Amino acid sequence: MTKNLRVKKSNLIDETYKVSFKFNGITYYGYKGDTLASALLANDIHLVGRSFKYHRPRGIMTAGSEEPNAIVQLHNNTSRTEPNVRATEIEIYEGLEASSQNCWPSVNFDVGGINNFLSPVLPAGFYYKTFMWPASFWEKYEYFIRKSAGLGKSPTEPDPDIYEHKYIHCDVLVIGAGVSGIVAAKTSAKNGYKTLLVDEKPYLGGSTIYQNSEHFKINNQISSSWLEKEINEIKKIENLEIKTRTSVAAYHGYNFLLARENLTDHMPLEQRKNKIRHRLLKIRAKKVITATGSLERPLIFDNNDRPGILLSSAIEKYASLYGVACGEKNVLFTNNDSAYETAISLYQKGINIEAIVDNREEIDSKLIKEIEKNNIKVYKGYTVVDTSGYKRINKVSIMQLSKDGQKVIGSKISISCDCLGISGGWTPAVHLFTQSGGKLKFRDEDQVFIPNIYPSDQISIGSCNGDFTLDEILSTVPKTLKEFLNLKKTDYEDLEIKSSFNKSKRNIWLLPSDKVIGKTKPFVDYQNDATAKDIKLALREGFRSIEHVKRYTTTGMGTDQGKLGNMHALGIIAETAGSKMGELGTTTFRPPYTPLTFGTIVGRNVGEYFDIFRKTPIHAWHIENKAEFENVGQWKRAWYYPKKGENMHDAVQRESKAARDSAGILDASTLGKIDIQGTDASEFLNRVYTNAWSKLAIGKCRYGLMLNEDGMVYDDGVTTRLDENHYIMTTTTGGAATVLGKLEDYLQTEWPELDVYLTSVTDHYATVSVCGPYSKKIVSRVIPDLDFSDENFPHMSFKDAKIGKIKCRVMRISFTGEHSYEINVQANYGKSVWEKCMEAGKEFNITPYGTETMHLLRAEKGFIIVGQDTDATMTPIDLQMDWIVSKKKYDFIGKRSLYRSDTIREDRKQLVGLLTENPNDVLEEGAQIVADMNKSPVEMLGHVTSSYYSPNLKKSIALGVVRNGKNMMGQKLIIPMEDKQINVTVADPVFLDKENKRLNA
Amino acid sequence: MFIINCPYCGEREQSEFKAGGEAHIVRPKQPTELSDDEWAEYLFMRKNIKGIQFERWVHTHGCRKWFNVVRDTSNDKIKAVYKMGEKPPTK
Amino acid sequence: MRNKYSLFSLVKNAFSYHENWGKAWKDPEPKKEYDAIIIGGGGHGLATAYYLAKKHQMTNIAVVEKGWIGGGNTGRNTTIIRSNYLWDASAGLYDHALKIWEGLSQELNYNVMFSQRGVMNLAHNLQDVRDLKRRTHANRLNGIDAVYLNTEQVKKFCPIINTSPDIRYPVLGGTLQKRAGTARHDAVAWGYARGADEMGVDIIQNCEVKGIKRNGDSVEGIETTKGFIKTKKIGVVAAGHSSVIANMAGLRLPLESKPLQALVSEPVKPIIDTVVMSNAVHAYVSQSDKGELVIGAGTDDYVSYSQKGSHDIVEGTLNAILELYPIFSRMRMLRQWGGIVDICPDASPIISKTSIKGLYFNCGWGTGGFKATPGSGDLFAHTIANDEPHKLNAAFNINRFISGDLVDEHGAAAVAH
Amino acid sequence: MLNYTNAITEEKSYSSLQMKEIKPVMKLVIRGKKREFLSAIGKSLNLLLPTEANTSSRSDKLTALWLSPDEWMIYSNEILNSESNEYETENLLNKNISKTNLGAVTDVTDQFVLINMKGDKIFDLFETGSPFNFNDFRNKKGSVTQTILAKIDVIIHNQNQNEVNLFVRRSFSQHLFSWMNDSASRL
Repeated sequence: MTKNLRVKKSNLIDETYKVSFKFNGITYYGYKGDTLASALLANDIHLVGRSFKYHRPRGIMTAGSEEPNAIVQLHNNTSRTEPNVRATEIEIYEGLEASSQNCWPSVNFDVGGINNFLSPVLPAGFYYKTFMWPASFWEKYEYFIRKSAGLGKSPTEPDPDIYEHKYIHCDVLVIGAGVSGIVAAKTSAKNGYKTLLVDEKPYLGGSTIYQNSEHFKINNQISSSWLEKEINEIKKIENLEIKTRTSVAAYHGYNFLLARENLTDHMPLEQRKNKIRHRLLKIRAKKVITATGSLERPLIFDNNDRPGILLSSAIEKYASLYGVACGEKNVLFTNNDSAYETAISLYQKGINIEAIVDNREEIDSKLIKEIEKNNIKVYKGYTVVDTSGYKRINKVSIMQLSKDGQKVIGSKISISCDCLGISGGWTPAVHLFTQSGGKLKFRDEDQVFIPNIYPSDQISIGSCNGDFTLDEILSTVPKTLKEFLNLKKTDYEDLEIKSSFNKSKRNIWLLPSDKVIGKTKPFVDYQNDATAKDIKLALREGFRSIEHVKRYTTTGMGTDQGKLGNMHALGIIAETAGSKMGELGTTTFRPPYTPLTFGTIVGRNVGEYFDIFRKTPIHAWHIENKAEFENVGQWKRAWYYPKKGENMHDAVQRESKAARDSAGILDASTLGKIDIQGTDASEFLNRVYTNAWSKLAIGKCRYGLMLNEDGMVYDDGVTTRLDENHYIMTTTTGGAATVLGKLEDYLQTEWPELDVYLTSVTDHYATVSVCGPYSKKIVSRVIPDLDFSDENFPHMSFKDAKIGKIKCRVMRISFTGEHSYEINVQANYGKSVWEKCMEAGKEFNITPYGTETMHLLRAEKGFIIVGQDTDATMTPIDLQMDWIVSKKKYDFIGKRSLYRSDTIREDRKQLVGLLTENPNDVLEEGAQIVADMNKSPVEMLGHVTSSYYSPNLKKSIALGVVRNGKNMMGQKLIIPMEDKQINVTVADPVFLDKENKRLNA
Repeated sequence: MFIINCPYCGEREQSEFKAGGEAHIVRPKQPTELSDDEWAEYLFMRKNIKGIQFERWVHTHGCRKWFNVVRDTSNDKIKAVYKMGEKPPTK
Repeated sequence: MRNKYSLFSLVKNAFSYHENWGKAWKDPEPKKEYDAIIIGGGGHGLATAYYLAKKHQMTNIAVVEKGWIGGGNTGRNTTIIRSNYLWDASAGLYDHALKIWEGLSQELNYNVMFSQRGVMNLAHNLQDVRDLKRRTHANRLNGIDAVYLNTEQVKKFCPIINTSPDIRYPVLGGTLQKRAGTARHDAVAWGYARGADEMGVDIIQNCEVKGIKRNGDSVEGIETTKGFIKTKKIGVVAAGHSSVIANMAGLRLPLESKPLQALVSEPVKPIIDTVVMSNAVHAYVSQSDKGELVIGAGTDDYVSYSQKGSHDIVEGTLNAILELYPIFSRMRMLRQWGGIVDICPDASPIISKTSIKGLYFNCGWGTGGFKATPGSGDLFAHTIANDEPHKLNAAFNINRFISGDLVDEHGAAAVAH
Repeated sequence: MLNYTNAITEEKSYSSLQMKEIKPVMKLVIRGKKREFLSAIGKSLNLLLPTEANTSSRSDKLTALWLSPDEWMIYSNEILNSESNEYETENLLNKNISKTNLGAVTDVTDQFVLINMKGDKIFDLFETGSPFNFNDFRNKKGSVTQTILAKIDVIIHNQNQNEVNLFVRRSFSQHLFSWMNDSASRL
């Protein structure tokens, strides 16, 4: 590269700081402050990628987040690689590596380029019309379609970077730090509002900051100098926070906005270690001022997509801000005055301009006069009809426009060039406004949509509100701010503004050509290769709504979300269908405004912080003793305690046997515990449980079953009457929070007259459950002062006790069928009580057991586990627990539902025991139950809910639900597995100690 | 994400609350005397209004109190909040 | 066929620069009266009209749509198609649909891109394992292809899932239905519309229903923004807006309409070639033919017709995605959106007659109606034409909420899909 | 004698932020709606319960936090002896409130872990995981809020300039403390 395309010193570019980077494997140099795009342009590289469908060569087109073409794969490393990065946004750093996407073998020679020649048979929606024969072949076609689609490549290793969230509550949020945003932020903050100003760029000042022309002045200073002073001032205001490299991604209702603060993407890799890459700002603003500016429109003509064709404003920005000339032979094509600003700027820097093509005829503009004064040829009333140059534009062909602008006349003129700047006027960036629910209106004069009805306390100012010129902005914005912020005065009342911009524009959505449209390729959506003729085809086929056309042609569906072409698509639809643009409406702009990395959205909610990890007070002991853990809700519960060489089965068999033969100990701290107090506590329990509570004596415990209002079993547990008006309820581990929530709901909304208070004490207590024939011996050693005689302390009762000076509650209740005690002690003493029990039980073979053994032991007794043996379709009657449903009580939650015509049926599924023919066959939980395998279709009667090999009974046992099961005792049924059928007999679900002798053993 | 003005704690973020569906569906005092149809009306049938809806919310992660909200379900704008037992605002 | 689609017709039309393609469907003004009117021009409504015309010879019918066809949940869903449901009634319904999907492109002469890339459901705790095994056994006995996979088999089928035992909720296993997959949502609506239109069905867009006229216990017609249209049979397939229509007829339904969100990433080259769903950690993902990761989030807990949901739901979903696919951390969300889903208390749909003669409802599909589109249309057409349900939708009647005979699919449908 | 094992054993210190558990501290939840309830508490404890939302009150020995219109948390200002869990205040209130049916008194001493935080980065840390608006809260000594931090329910009491007491349920406390340290290390 011998060309010197660097044209001037720039404030943004640090020419003393050279940065090397690689593009497609070749090393180049740029300067600190360059974007990848500006650095590539400085190296005379325009060809960056290939388009999605036709694989046409594409170059850098813009200088911002609206870029459709110049998207690259960043880095090759499997964990850090990143697809679809806009070269116009990424700042270069030492060691940056980027490569072209969607091309093979290379961007210069891409086999996919053949699609360009097949394009006549690949119109919009072609895939809906073909690939249907033979029927089974779609997935084969699809394989190739998928391979050729997609853009970049996903990483294949986890992300090395870290992300963070931050909630911000401010009075005023100002989005965009161009001239409007700076004025707004200063006005807001100086008047006492806690203000946040954000801008996606690394610098402040928007496009005014590089505006160096005598044609635009404020108080007799060149606009950029004036703005620079303002910027220096706002940096000193205390209640104004300024965040650059921060782009607002989403604007939700209630002024809730999400913004990404980019902290390290511009740094060399080695400087990023341990730093947060992106911070997702969750902003809640009382008021929002949107000053997001506007986007320059391209112009739609044949072959308007070649490398070397850029937006005119982008050419100016590269020249003025980055000090880079995009070409040496520049042509500008415009329908408004903006291109002349570019031209003047280029001229000042000594960059050659071949010609300016303006589709307007007679315009009285100071800017044009200045250009003509400098002998630059201006073709007025002309349009570009074609371009040439495969990988870089080398020529434009222009023709004169007819008076009505509908066709071209005269003969073609060719102008050779290496860069074409196009300017189709400006589109206000109303994306965030519409995301927030704002309604737009169409302004006919200059064919733009501008904000109309605001859904929340917010305002749009500057060019995103359709005020494009400096004088319009600085006369309107202060007035708007005064009203919006309730101010008497601003600092900007008497500005003297000079602006030479003539606002006239000749808007032609699809410029006419000398060829029939079928032979042209006027691109509307560059990235997705959607052309004006695709849009016309869609209309011809009956797709009328903008959403239909968009979906059928894929216009606006690329990674740029149609920031450039959507307006043209609308315009072409309106023109073709003969409707008014204002009535067509826009497509919905959906968040995010610019794509947001998943990692940014997730923040630190990854790895160990993906979800909460609840631990019991005895957790550390389980870890020390090598327990395996089971996830139960957010808890980690000890599942089993394998000894050396044991697998799960061995451990569970050993634990189960010990619990019945000697003693077992279980950490039951996860059970929900609700403290219930109040003079109506008994009445309350009567209403929430199926059984009766009023007569429960103080000091006694009772098992209760709770239903949903639909009659289905919801939760269960033991509740103890501690005093006349004081109970403690236990719930299942998983149900703790929802049960409390449901009880509070009834108490507050249905029964506010009841004097009852509920307080969760789940975490206050550690619960150590000791069971087995030696349980009494063990527990009485730990609590020597308590009388453990059956007379004093029978089954289903509780005692207050003390261990040393520490109060605790001991319940004699059992989920295993064994004689057993639960010690509830304040959590911080829980581990110590556990250890004391272990010590006291040592000589009795006390064996810690986990949830798996607990499940086995209770299954031997036929006790249900809500959620395992029930599934929200089981009533207590279905569970054969009729005994717990009070017939006397007038009402309780769910009672009425038990008597509906289908819940009262006798042949519902009922819980039964199942015994296998071969006692060593252990059924699979979840297996279906069938009576007759020859019936077709096979009728499934129910399924196996719980199944274990019982070491105590020395046979396999199972619980299951079976249609009409309670009338099938002793009947033989079949469990059809994939490879065999297992014969079972329906049995009583209580397999062990039906007489409950062991409870007092 | 709404901002909900808890009648007890003041304005808080939606994340602190849970929704509880249509308000003013009073649990029948004598369920046993209802027909299956009438019971189903209470249990399952909902107005599911597009427009102004009276609904229940609970400040789960705050004061744990239930209260009522008047919200336009077509645009999610909250018009009023009032405590349980209070009369709904008429305007 | 007016405009038969094929490779040949594409090439032929290329010579005339595609200037001669006809309309896929007409845009008629409503007639004064129809034999039946379908309210709602989504996939289900258009399919209903298609089958009414095709199988029941009811061609003097119209579909009225308040916006543009396929613009509601049809065009907003994540297009997962499967039939591995737990209960017999659901399995029957969804497998009926799946069988139609398998020949739908040919039947409609419109490529709906039904792609049987398999759907995998993951288990993350012991109860998940029991539930998935229960479902797999039931599926097998119902003749639905579903197999249970252990963790290694899960990894083998979809290698990018993080199956490490050290993650917060390790993958303990999963199920796979190979016949399941995805389809192109827009094409389904457009294909049915084109097919119905060709048989004479009027598809009337931008026509909002404002009222339902009743004469005693029967319907007489509908008031619309395009005037009154007389009819004796009305099939309502209005998804999230079902209750709004029901209220016009003086009915209440057991429905709540809630926001459901989804999102897509930027397109990338193929990285996941199946559909993976996880109820426990609330994440499901597939990759579209265009290369976008298509990710479904959950529902919010409040009623809303705003087509917007809360950010917490999206964040929660992506948390889960990165838990299972840490490699996607640097992928970018391109677009997010919301729909309105009408949810029944038992997470099963209603395809039913009502207490009003001539008024039929097809609703309550909640988060997973897309998969049923062809079956739902076929069975609803049968119900409307014969004034009684087909045996496959008999269980999905509205009376089940009174009698208590619910089809509780919460286990299978708790998460959006 | 039982050993005392509290949840958070480490004290953590960062530039401008220190965090540690303070224990044992008695904590009671008291509930009541009647006017007599408030006066009985006042008389028993010589402490007026705060009735204004999101505020607290304090005596020499005790601090009372408003939790809801009928719910308060009372905690001891002093560190107690871990060798006993008999609390005078609790016994007194049981006698004067529970037994007289004026309201409810529940011991939640170990239900909640009290994490004391000092330094000027406290609220920067909260902002990384709590949606609550701390703008006014941080400048108002004595203010109280119940909200969420890292998806976990917390009660936060503004003790002093740059000092807060944070209460979190014990089973969540280690996870939260780990998360807070992870966050603090990046502030």
